[in-house]
Order: sequence, then C-alpha cells, then structure tokens
Amino acid sequence: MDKIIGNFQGIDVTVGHGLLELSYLVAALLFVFGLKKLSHPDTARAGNLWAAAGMLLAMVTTTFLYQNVSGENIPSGNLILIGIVVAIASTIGWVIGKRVAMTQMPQLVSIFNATGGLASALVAVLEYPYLVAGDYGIILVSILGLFIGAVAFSGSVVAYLKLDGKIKDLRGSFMTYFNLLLLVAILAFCIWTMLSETAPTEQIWVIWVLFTLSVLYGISFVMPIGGADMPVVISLLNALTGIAAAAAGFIYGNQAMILGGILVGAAGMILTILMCRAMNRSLTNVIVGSFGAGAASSQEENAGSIKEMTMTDAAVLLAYSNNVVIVPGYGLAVAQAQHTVHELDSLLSSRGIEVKYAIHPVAGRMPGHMNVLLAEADVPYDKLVEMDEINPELPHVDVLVVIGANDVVNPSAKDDPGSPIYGMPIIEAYQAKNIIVMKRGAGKGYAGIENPLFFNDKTRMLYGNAKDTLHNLTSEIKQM
Amino acid sequence: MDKIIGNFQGIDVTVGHGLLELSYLVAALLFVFGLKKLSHPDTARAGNLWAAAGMLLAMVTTTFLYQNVSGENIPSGNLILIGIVVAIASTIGWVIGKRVAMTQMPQLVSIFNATGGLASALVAVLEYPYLVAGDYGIILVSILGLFIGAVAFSGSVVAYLKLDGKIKDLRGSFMTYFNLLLLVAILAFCIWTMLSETAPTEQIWVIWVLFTLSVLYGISFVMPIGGADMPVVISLLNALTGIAAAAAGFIYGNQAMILGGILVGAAGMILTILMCRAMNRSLTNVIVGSFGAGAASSQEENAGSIKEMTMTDAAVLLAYSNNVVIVPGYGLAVAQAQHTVHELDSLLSSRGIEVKYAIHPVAGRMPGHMNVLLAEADVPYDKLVEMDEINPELPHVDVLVVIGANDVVNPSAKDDPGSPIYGMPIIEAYQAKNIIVMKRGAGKGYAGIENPLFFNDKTRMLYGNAKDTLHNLTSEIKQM
Amino acid sequence: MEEALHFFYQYRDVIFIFALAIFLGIEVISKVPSVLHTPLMSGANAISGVIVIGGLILVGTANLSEFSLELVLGCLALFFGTLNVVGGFVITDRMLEMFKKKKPTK
Amino acid sequence: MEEALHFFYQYRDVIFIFALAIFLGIEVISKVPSVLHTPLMSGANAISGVIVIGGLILVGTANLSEFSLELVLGCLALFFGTLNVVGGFVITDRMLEMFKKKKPTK
Ligand SMILES: NC(=O)c1ccc[n+]([C@@H]2O[C@H](COP(=O)([O-])OP(=O)(O)OC[C@H]3O[C@@H](n4cnc5c(N)ncnc54)[C@H](OP(=O)(O)O)[C@@H]3O)[C@@H](O)[C@H]2O)c1
Ligand SMILES: NC(=O)c1ccc[n+]([C@@H]2O[C@H](COP(=O)([O-])OP(=O)(O)OC[C@H]3O[C@@H](n4cnc5c(N)ncnc54)[C@H](OP(=O)(O)O)[C@@H]3O)[C@@H](O)[C@H]2O)c1
Repeated sequence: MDKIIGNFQGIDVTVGHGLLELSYLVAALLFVFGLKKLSHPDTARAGNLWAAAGMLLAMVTTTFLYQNVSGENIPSGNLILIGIVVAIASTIGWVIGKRVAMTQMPQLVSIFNATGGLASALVAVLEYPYLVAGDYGIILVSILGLFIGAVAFSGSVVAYLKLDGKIKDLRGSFMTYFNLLLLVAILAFCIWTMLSETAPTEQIWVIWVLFTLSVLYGISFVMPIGGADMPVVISLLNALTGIAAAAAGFIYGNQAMILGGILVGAAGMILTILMCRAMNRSLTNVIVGSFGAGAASSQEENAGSIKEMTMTDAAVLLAYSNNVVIVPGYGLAVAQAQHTVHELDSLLSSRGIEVKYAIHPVAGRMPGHMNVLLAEADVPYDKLVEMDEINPELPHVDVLVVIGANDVVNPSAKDDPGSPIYGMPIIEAYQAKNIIVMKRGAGKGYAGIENPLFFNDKTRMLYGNAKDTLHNLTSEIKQM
Repeated sequence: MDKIIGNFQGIDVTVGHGLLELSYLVAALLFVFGLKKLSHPDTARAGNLWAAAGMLLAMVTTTFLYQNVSGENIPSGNLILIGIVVAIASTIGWVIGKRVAMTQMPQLVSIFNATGGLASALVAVLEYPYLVAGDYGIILVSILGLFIGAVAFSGSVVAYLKLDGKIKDLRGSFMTYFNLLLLVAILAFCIWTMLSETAPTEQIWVIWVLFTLSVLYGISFVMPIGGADMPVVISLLNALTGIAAAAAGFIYGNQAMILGGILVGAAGMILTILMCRAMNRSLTNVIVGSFGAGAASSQEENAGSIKEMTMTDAAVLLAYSNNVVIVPGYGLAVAQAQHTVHELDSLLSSRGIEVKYAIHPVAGRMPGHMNVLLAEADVPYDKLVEMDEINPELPHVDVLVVIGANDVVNPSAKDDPGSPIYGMPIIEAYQAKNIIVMKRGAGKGYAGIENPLFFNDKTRMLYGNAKDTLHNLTSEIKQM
Repeated sequence: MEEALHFFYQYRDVIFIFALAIFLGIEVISKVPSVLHTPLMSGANAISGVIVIGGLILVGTANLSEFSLELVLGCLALFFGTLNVVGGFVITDRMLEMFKKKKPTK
Repeated sequence: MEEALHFFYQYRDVIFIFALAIFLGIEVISKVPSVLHTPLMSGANAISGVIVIGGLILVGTANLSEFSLELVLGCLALFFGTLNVVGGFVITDRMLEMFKKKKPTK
C-alpha cells in the first residue's frame, strides 16, 4: 500500500493514494446509479442498496487508506476511536430505522437530515482554522458550507417538532422582516470576514458566531411555514444538506463527497418542485405560507345540509352493493385505522363485492402516504388504483366510502375558481351513486376550507374516530 | 489579458488563461444543453443553435487567448493562416450544407463525419512526437484516438460511397477473418510500441504505420455491411469520431473537447442501438450483415396471384372513396415523387376526400426519411400520422395507396415466425378495404423477401416508376 | 474579479464536475412517479450523509494525546454523519420493501 | 497495474468527467423519438467536430518560417475540422427547419 508509484505535483503517490481515489470514483458512480434506480418503482430497492454499497466502500477505504500530508496512515489509536463511534452510531441508526413505525417516516427523515446537516456544519467549523488567509474562494466555500449545513440542521429539527405536533406555527409579517434582517446580518458578517486580512486561525470565534446566526436563521426560516407543508420543507432542507456536504467535499477535494452532495442537492431541488406541483402550489407559496389564510372569504353558503346516517343503514347499503370504492385520507393515518379498513375490505370481498381503494397522490401528509399505510396492513397492491385511473369508473360505483379524506375529494377544486385549491386534481367522489363520509366532526382538512361534497344529496356522514367507526361497521355487517 | 493573476502548479496564470478555461466550460455546457434540446421535437432547432454557439465560442477564444508553454499568444502570421483556412472551410461547408438536396442528407452526414474523423487522426499524428517516453497512459490514449479517428474516417468514406451506390457490398466469411487478422495485427503493433523504450520522437514512422493499418481496417470493417444498413453504421462511426475527439481533448486537457467528444460518443452509441431496435435487429446482426441471407428459405408459396389494375380503374376507385391513406416508402424517395404525391393529395382533398399519410418510423433508408421528404414538398405536418396512431383506423379506410413501400407493410412481420423481419412493427395495410400498390416491377424491398400483401385479394398493382404513375393518375382523376 | 478567475482556473475540473453533477441530478430525477417521492427523498438524504467521510478524516487525524474540543466535535461529526447514513438507508429500504413485496400480486 | 493506478491518480478529475459525460450522454438521448434520429445524428456529428480546437492549436503554434509536412497536415486538420463543424450545423438546421415550419399547423 505504501509503495511509491510515481510523483504528482511534488508529492509522492503511493498505491494507497491511487486506490483511495479509485474507490471514491467508484463510490460516486454508485451514487449516480443508485439514484437513477431509485427513481423507478421496480428497481428502487436495488438502487438504495447500490448507493449504500457506495457509501460503505468510501467509508472503509477512507478509514484504511487515508494519508495525512506527511504520508502517514490513520494511527491505530484513532482507528479504534473511529470504530467505537461508528459502531455506536450505526447501531443506534439501525435500531431507530428498523423500530420506528412506518407512519413516523416523515419525522424520521427530518431527524436524520438534521444529523447530516449538523455533521456538515461541524466539519466546516473544524476545518476553518486550517484555511489559508487570502484564499478567498476556499474561505467562501467553507463559510457557505457552514451556513447551509447549520440551516439544514436547525430547520430540520423545527420541521421534526412541527410534524410531531410539539410546536405550532408562528405566523405574522414580523417573521418575514426578522428573517430578512437575519439574512442581511449574516451576509454582512461574511463579507466582513472575507475582507479582513486576519488569518482564519486567529479568529476562530468568527466561525462560531456564524454558526450561531445560521442556526438561528434555520429556526426562523421554518417557524412560519405551515406544519402540513413540512414534507416539502424537508425535501428542500435535504437538498441543502447535500449542498453543504458538497462544499465540504470541495475543501477536501473529495470526488465522492462532491458528487454525492451535488447530486442530492440537484435532485432534492427538483423533488421539492415536483412535490409542490403535485399539490398545485408554488415553492414561494409554500415558504411564505399564505395558504389557507384568506380561504374562508371565497366560500359561498353551501346549498343543502349535512345528513347523518345510522351504522345499520350504512351496513345494509354496503352489504347489498356490487362494488365499493374506498378513498383513504389523512384521517385514516391519524386514526391508525389501516388494519381495520383492511378487515372491512376482506369481509366485503368475501361476500362477492368488488372493493377498490382510490389513491390520490397527495392524500395524507407525504407523497405515497396512503400506499405505505395500506401496504403496512397487507392490503394487496392491485387493489390500490391511482386517481387518474379510477375517476372514469366512479359514475358506476355503488358506494364510495371516504375515510378521513377531505381536500382530495373536494369538488371546489374543479368548479370554484375562488377556492385556494382550485385546479388541484381530485378524486371525483361526487360522481358515485352513494357516498359515505367518515370523520370525527366538523374538522377541516389541510387547506382549511369547507367541502361541498359533505352537503351533497347523495352524501351521508358517519361521525367518530375512523378506527371505531370502521370497527363497528364491520361487526354490524358480520351480524347480518 | 496578459495580466498575471496568480500561480498554479508553478505556472503563471494570466487573465487570458482564466477566460479561456471559462469559455471551454461554457462551451461544454452549451453542448450538453444543445444535445438535450435536440432530443425534443419542439426545441430541436434551438438546441442545434446552442451547440453551434458553444462551438463558435470555443473556436474564437482558442484563437485569441491560447498561450503556448512560454506564455505567448498565437502570432499574427499564424492568426492569418488560421483565418484563411477557417474561412475557406466554412464557406465550403456552408455552401455544401445549404445546396445539397434534402434527399442526399445521409450521404452528407457521412462525408462530414469522415472529415471529423480525419481531423482527429491528423491531430493525433501530429501530437504523437511530443509525447514523453514511458508516459504509457497518455501514449495509449493518443494511439487509441488515432486508431478510432482513422477508422471513423475511412469507414465513413466507404459508407458514403455505398449510400451513393458507387460501390457494392463485399460479403463472404473471408472478410470476417481478414478483419479479425487486421485487428490482431493493430493490437500487436500497439503493444509493441508501448513496450519499446524508444521515445515517440525517435520513431515517428510508427504512427504512420498505425494510421495506414487503421484506415485499412475502417474500409474492411464497413465493406461487408449491407448498403441499406449504412444509416446505422454512420451513427456508429459518428460515435467513434466523438470518442476520437475526446481522446485528443484528454491529451490537451481541454474540457470542451472531452465533454463534446464523450457526449457524442455516448449519445451516438445509444442512437445506434435505438435505430437497430426500431428496425427490430441487433447491432451485431447489422455488423455481421447476415440479414436477408437465408431469407428465401422460410417463404411459403403465396396463395393467390398478383392482380394488376388499369389507371382508369384506380382513378375511379380513388375519386369515389371517402378517405384515403397513403403509405410512402423508399421507392417514393428513389422516384423523387414527393411533389407529385402532394399534387394527388391536394386534388383528392379538394374533392372532399380525407387524405392522410401513414408514416412508418423506418420507412426509407434513414429515420425520419419520409418526414423530411414530404416536408420538402410542403405536405402539411398534420397530415402525417405515425404508425401506432393510424393502425387502429385502417379497417375503416376505403383506399390505401402503397407508394414504393414494401417491408414496412409486409404482413409476414406479424404472422410468419420464420420471416427475417418477424416481430418488426408494421403498418397494417392489409386491413384496409382496398389496396393499391405502386412499384416498378417484381423488385424486392430492403429485406429481400416476398410480400404476401401483393397477393392479397384486395390488392391491385399499378406498375411503373412512382413519379410517372402518380402523374398519370392525377391527370386521369382531373379529367373525370 | 481576478480573484474569482484565478479561483476558477485553479479548480476548473472540480467546478466542471459540479456543473455536470447538477445536470445529472436533474436529468435522473425529473421523471419520478409521485409515490416514489418519499422514498427518494429519504434515499437522497442517506446519500447526503457522505459528509461522514469528513468526519472520518477529522477523527482519523485528530491528536489523541490530549483532550480537546476539536476531538469532541470531530467525534460528534462522525457520529451524526454515520447516524444519517445508516438510519437513512435502513428506513429507505423499509419503505421500499413495502412496495416490493406487493408487486408480484399485481 | 501500478502504472495504470498512477495514471488514474494523475488524471482522476478528467477520468471522472469522462464517466459523468458518458452517463449524461446516455440519459439525455435515451428517450428521443424516432423522427429525430437523423437530425440528432447530424447534430451530434457537428459537435464531434470540436476536434477543430486541436487544429487551431496546431496551426496556431506551427512554425511558419519553413515549409513542413507538419504545417500542411495541421492546416488539413483545421480545414477538415471546420468543414465538419460548419457543414454539420448547417445541415442539421436545414433538416430541423422542415419540422419546425409545419408544427403550428397542427
Ligand atoms: N401527501 C403529501 O405529500 C402532502 C404534503 C403536504 C400537504 N398535503 C396536503 O394534505 C391534504 C391531504 O388531503 P386529505 O384529503 O388526505 O386530508 P385532509 O384534507 O387533511 O383531511 C383530513 C380529514 O380527516 C379527518 N380526520 C382527522 N383525524 C381523523 C380521525 N382520527 N378519524 C376520522 N377522521 C379524521 C379530518 O376531519 P375531522 O377533523 O372532522 O375528523 C379531515 O377532514 C391535501 O390538501 C394535500 O395538498 C399533502
Ligand atoms: N429508415 C431507416 O432508418 C432504415 C435504415 C436502414 C434500413 N431500413 C430498412 O429499409 C426498409 C424500408 O422499407 P420500405 O417499405 O420503405 O422500403 P423497401 O422495403 O426497401 O421497399 C422499397 C420498394 O420500393 C419499390 N421502388 C423502388 N424504386 C421505385 C420507384 N422509382 N418507383 C416505384 N417504386 C419503387 C421497390 O420495388 P420495385 O423495385 O419493384 O420498384 C420496393 O418494393 C425496412 O426494411 C427498414 O428496416 C430503414
């Protein structure tokens, strides 16, 4: 490994150097392949493993082949320390990853993103004193890396707390001004740092001030954004973490870090935009968080009234229908009623009734939320039908059961140009012959608006927690 | 421009250096953007211009900012020479590009590809003496560049001659052996060169031997491939030219050349494969050129006989139909009957008959051949319907007119598993109510096989050169 | 401006790699179906944990003979980076497993 | 092997750019409709004329004080390279013009 194979720019190149760089190249290409495969349903799982293999390779070769400027490998004492830290972190990461309930996924992703951002910021902090004064380009890159990493860190923590319902939104125009002020302060500070002739070594405090300001900005940036917009925000912060890692890669001249980071940065940005588009909103709209604010105004009085129905009536209606479509929504996730709905579905199917689920792409609070939820309850994949496919069939459906969904079946999106969700594609529930809606009460959906579907003549309500309602309904049908 | 702005690896870096590299980066990115846009119909033309802009930029900055090792710009004498050569070449290129008939496009592309390959090979030849002995990597890259460039050059020339019908195919298994032998000889020679300790300067003859052998190989590689397969071969040779340019870029450390070259190399390979797939063949199959060899064997005797029809009958049939579909093929291009067919089409349309063209993706001898041909005759774009779209409509078509097409309407592709074109998607002409076929005689199509469609009970033949036939038919209808 | 130009000249290869990677990232992702958004986000998140290499280098070159803030922070960076990587890949795999095992039934 | 490794080490950035460019080329092209095959081939052909830069450098650094084979060959390389570039872009544009002007009618 230490055999010298040549000289490059005045430094002896050993076999170890060559192999290390080669492994970084391979790792980087594995990231590209992995991400590519991750974006097709059939190969997604393999793609994840490819990317993981790339990461493992880069970690192992760094540990055993890295040489410091004097050409020494990592000493055994440090190797042991590395081993301990990595072992502990891996165990914790593994256990958390395996144990946490599927429904907590968005929270988990945001927590892991926070750790990545923090690690990037710490690396930038620690490398800062070694930078050469006057090497403006590199200083700029590392300051940027620090800022972005720290924002990704604190922003992700706030996102996590919001998703978990631990903190509420903090709205108001003063937040906008505060954010702007903070950003200007950070910028001014950066420029001052760059221009001051003092070497980075002699003003380490600078980096800590910057770190603190950046963490603060991360918090105040995410604070005013609506809790339900967190998936989009996490995707954005995820892109930031990638960019921060790439900045660190720039400083180390490390190809795997650069490519991995930038790839995630670019992909994350695109993903953020795609997610916004699927909800028919713009990114600025999400960040400024104006959604739902002026909503009530455009609402007309709804003609008709809300009509309840008894459990027995619902049971009879379902039991004597030919085909049933279930529209699950966020409420199903809240009630954790995925297993109960599967029970109802099996019962109906066993009676020869055709049961399908209509899956809206942004039902729930993260893309694919319903797929994950129902998959957890072992609902067969072929019963899940996508919005575009099921819509034309709906006029022939005997009973459509809305379970904890609201916005995704709101007809205003189609016919009320004043509605804040106007233009969003929906599941056209109102076309079915009979509609049963399960919800707890008069609660509104994510967009905070009224839903004319509930006032429809064909609609009957079944109030109560979705899990209980479904349970009772199932028993009722069984007794028939 | 000559202001020194820093030092990098022991060399003074001037403003000119920086700007030159920046321009290469921009040019390379323009190539990527351009290629991306070129692959979507709506943006294709803009994409071509973007790529051209990148090329112009790189050429201008190289001319005015390039510095030799002693930091001197290109002297004015050389600038004048460059100006003269570029001016002459540009004028010739421009005039040829503008003047040559649309139908000669494949020939033209192959000629231009030959010039690119030759330029690459010449650059490699001229740079070879300056390489450092023992620098195996670089020597290997330049030898490869030379080989690939020379093959692309002579191969493209042969392809051009074949397309133009100037030379015939040279088949036989001895060609395969000869090619193999030549390849082994080249390989052995390369290895010998690499291992010999003599500096490149002292054995310039080596590079000339290699050049000659490579040119020879290019000829013998393309020689046995069927003339009609030339579009695929040109695409392959085009990829090779790109790789040769990239190899030269490697030697100069020039990003624009590397990226441009590799991009073309990768895209060219993919394009070659896509073209093969559109014809339902494999690349090896094309190269080995076995197509059509054992074709006759699988043919059964065709039930039924070929029935001719008079011009008057054809005129009546067309004039009293409601809708007509025209299937153009290679024969239309041979007869240069695109304007005549447009006349017939206008005449019929003016009588209230709906006329459409069914475009098979590989009708003719290059992809998009029919589109280009008919576009030249100003046939409106919306009358051209793609194969997949028109097939379901064919059973309702009154008269289908096959003009010089053969393989693309051959039903054996669907129902005769023994046929060499079995599996290729076709325009299902046999489904139409009446079929008129225009061809000169008993000639076969590109695949060299019989066509059961001509024996179909619903089919009537109109023999003769397509242009004359169409002309007579038009006059006949006018007189009615 | 000259500073910037010199910086560009010095790091032109790396900057070029940056540019290509951005393109590639956009190209690769731009046609992903909506159900895959969440797993993809999570997988990308795991890849962004590549910063762990920085942590490895920091701890690997740290001076162990005395206890320092630098050492602690380095270990933290390594710790959090590893957490991101391992946790990220594990949960992505779990999410995708759900899709996978149902597929054949289709 | 060691030679190869040293070569790789020296040129790792460029090799990396190679690898990314291959990916990008494949990604960008892989979904092109069949009608565009010929214009695309022709456009790519024009881009491959980028070798003209090599020709420019050769002629630009050639010694003009004496007539040499090198000079002639250099001029030929520049000539053919330019021919490829100019001719290539011109015919590509002509081909695409045909598609373009018909589009709005649709
Ligand atoms: N999927 C994503 O990626 C994503 C990300 C961010 C935002 N969004 C947005 O989220 C919304 C999703 O629409 P959605 O229709 O799924 O949900 P929704 O519009 O948020 O409505 C949820 C409904 O469930 C009911 N509910 C809550 N808990 C319940 C329980 N325990 N039992 C029964 N019902 C319960 C609520 O009414 P009660 O309170 O009366 O029970 C409410 O009407 C869309 O506006 C979408 O744009 C989606
Ligand atoms: N498009 C591409 O990219 C490409 C590239 C390479 C190969 N190919 C292959 O080329 C074939 C294309 O099929 P195709 O149906 O267009 O053509 P084809 O199968 O080659 O048939 C051409 C027909 O036109 C007739 N013809 C020739 N000159 C004529 C004239 N002056 N007037 C009237 N008729 C004339 C010939 O019969 P007579 O001699 O009796 O007149 C022949 O039957 C496919 O097999 C395809 O795979 C296509």
